[in-house]
Amino acid sequence: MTTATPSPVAADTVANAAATPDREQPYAALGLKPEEYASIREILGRRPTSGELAMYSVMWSEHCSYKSSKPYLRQFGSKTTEKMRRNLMVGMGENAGVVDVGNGWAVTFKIESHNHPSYIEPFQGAATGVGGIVRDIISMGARPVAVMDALRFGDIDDPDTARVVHGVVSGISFYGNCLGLPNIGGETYFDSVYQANPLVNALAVGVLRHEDLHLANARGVGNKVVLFGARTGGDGIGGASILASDSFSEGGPTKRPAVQVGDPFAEKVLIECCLELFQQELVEGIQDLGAAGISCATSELASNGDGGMFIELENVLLRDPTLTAEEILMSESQERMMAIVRPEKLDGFLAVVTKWDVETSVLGEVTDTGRLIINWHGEEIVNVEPRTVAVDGPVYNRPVSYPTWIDALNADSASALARPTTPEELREQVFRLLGSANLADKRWITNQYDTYVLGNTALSFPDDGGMVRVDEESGLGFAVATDANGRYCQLDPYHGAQLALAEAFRNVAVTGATPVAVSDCLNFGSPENPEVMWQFSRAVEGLADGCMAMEIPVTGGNVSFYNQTGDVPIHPTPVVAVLGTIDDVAKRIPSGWQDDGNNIYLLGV
Amino acid sequence: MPTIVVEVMPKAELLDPQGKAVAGALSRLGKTRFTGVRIGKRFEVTVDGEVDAALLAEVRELAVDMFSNSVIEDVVSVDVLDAAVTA
Amino acid sequence: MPTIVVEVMPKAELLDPQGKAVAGALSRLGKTRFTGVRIGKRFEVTVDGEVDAALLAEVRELAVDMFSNSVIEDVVSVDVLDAAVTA
Amino acid sequence: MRIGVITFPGSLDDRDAIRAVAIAGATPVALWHGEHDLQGVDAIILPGGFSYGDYLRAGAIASHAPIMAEVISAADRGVPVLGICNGFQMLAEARLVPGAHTRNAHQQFIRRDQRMRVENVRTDWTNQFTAGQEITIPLKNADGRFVADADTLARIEDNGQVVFRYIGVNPNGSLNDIAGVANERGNVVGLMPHPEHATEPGFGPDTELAMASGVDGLPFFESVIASFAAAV
Ligand SMILES: Nc1ncnc2c1ncn2[C@@H]1O[C@H](COP(=O)(O)OP(=O)(O)O)[C@@H](O)[C@H]1O
Repeated sequence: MTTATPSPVAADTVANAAATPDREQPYAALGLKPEEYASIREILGRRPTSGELAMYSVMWSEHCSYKSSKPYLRQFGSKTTEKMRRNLMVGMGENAGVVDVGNGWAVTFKIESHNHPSYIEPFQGAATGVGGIVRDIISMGARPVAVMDALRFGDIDDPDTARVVHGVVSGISFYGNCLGLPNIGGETYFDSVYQANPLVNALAVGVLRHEDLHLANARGVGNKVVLFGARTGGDGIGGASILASDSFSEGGPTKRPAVQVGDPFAEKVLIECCLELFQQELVEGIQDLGAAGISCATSELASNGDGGMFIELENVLLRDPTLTAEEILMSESQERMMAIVRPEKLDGFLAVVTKWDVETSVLGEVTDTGRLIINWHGEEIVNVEPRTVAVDGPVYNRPVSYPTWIDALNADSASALARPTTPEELREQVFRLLGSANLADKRWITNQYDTYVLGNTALSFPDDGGMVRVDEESGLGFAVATDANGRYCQLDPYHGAQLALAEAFRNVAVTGATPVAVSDCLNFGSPENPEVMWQFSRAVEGLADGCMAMEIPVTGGNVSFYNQTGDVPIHPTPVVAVLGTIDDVAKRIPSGWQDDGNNIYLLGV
Repeated sequence: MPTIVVEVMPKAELLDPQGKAVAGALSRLGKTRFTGVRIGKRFEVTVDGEVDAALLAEVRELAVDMFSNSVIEDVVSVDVLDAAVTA
Repeated sequence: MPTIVVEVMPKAELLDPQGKAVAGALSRLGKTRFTGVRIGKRFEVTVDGEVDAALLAEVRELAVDMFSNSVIEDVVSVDVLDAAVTA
Repeated sequence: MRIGVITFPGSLDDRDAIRAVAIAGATPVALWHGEHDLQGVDAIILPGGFSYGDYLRAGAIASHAPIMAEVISAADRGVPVLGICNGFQMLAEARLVPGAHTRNAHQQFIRRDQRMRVENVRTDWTNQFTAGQEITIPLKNADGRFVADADTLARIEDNGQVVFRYIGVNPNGSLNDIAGVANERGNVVGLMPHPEHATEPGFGPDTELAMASGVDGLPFFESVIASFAAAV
């Protein structure tokens, strides 16, 4: 272990904040609205310190707080019946949902967006998107076993599209392959509505034994709070709030985000290290550090536990010793984890992290004060009730309005288009379809993904769903598919979301697996646009009603707003992932004709 | 043939996983005098004819626009290779 | 902190696919004055304390044994970074 | 027979190699890069993956691991050593086999079911193949292009040290279509494709007969078991 270099930079203390109530604070540049800033002052009974302001700003961003979507997402819970819950071990609200798949095994999965970073720096943005979702899976106590990627790019003929496509695909390939996770499927779709706003949604699946399930919370007064993994640097500072709270095309120079650089090797080592820590029962819980870094991990762990935590921030190991306390709180450096460790287990913990060459420092401990207190070189710079940061953020009932254009769009039916009248025209049309980017073979992408690693991949491309064996003895396995159709959703978000669900459901069912759970990534324009908010409300309602009808629960997911170029929002694109189970992967059904002489049937209407 | 050398390094504030891995290897080998390693790129561009100021300016522009990605890298230098140095 | 710079290039007789790709891109941009591009690596190793001859010799050895693979690469130079150059 | 599989930080296909050893009927032994103990194994596998992220050069940092000193002396004693993909890159970096690897000529990671021909069936890892046998083995790598200078190439061709050659497609631009090579003695073999991924029906490459049914990787492991049986 190395000790942190003390930083000479003095920070704004709680005492100083109390003494200087009138000091101007850059809350607007951090993405907070005047009312939000006022409400922070009210919660604290004083002005926030700059460290507190950093924490509230990132945690109250749309990306972290779900402030515009929360009222709608509640439907996913309220529309879940007992019967739908029967296989559910962990539902919405945790890092990832967990489903019982039988024989003492459980599966956890989640899909998440990394859209804006992938436009700015496609390779690193997509790579760190994979890294982030995988850490969510690890924090549940599961071994990650597969990834998928649902991608949407601009017009294939636009000069900028090549930069984005090749960067994103090689970023996913680099990170996933280097992590040793088979990529078992995904989607690739081109449409000019995604021109300056590609969608990069990454999904990860993990497996665990029932008894290995862990939830991330800070319980047990006196337990140590330990940060381990990569050192903290200046990566993506402000990324969470600045990137996700405003359309970045409007951003001036001060809003220019720093990107994050991913290190899949460090993450691979971290996976093995975490699994060994869980297996030797050396940790009470582990929380991944994603957007909002230490701000998020400390306030969420404390909120989900006994409610108090004391941190000495100067103990954070830094890659860049010039970082200020506020920057350390906001840094989005990748490949970091926070663990809660009993004092008597600390030595065992340190032995395991040392074996894996993972750097570690003890930051503080769990308390019963009900406060999250953070010191910086002996001075108190944060003293908040953790729930006010992590849980009870602002919630907005944004105005909703029925889109003025939608009836005309629906009336403009494809039946008005000219039909080919000659064999030549028909032939030309078939060729155009076959040659179109969205229908053409995707092997140029999927050949860059390892499907073999781990030796359990039963189905992958070009199959409709990916399938992985969980239990080598029995052949028990799961299948997953992701689907979405932004054009259907543009016409009718309620039914469009249901069609995405139905397609993913079908793609799982045709592999021979039984669908059991849903995760979703809801990609929309700005929630401050009432027509977008209408689309969002309809899509969520459609998806929740669809899940009721299909009798499978939503176990988690992610909302990505502010996907737009200038004022033009993307088509509403709720990506739906369905997970199914199969008692023996040897019974899987591949897509494609296997043998001569088989009969062909068309089912349905 | 004259050669122009362009050197590009990862931005100091960003993680350099490659350099970190090499630094780790050095310390495992007991080489404790080294405090860090960063790994960048060295481009050798060969030129037909003389290198004049205009061409050098053109390479400087290319270095920023094409040889490096300004989001994550900095161009450290653009120079005509001194023949003596290659030896 | 002093920095030692190690530069490594792919051997001249080997194909350098990366360099070739960049050269191809240059010619597609109509930049016809350039006849070839090769891409190597630049290592910046930071050192605790003074750089003496012994340390430099140690780095020269590391450059050959570890920073490069003599089957495919040559060490072009090992030098202490002149502070003036970084600017 | 006990076959050791070494895990390095960033090894990925170590568990697959262990499974393949067991399927072939030998006893797998997990070994750790940071130790000097080979636990008396009768053969050693350096598995695939991205050890140390393949930063610097693929396999380069791992080739300096403590256990590699033991692997080198075991190889000198004639203990069979198989390097798969990243393991092959480590063998080359450690100079246990000739040549080196650079980035694929097309510059991308590629995964494909690769056809290749077994050119030398006298090594410890290929004696259960027939000379010239054509097999299909999954390939997946970013830095798989085998290179060596002209003299070395001529020498290893003459010595029969070229053990596998790509056929159909050269997936990475390897010189002379070389997919795998051996040391002079034939106990150390390295190759880019992954035989451990073609040992279990249902999880291997597609064949004419049925999808994912290819098990052309099994003879690698059966070969080393046969050489071991012949030696005792
Ligand atoms: N970005 C991607 N990542 C992983 N797999 C993909 C990706 N894009 C497409 N695929 C896979 O390629 C195959 C064909 O995809 P697609 O052309 O969308 O087929 P379909 O129209 O049948 O859904 C599927 O197995 C799908 O999972």
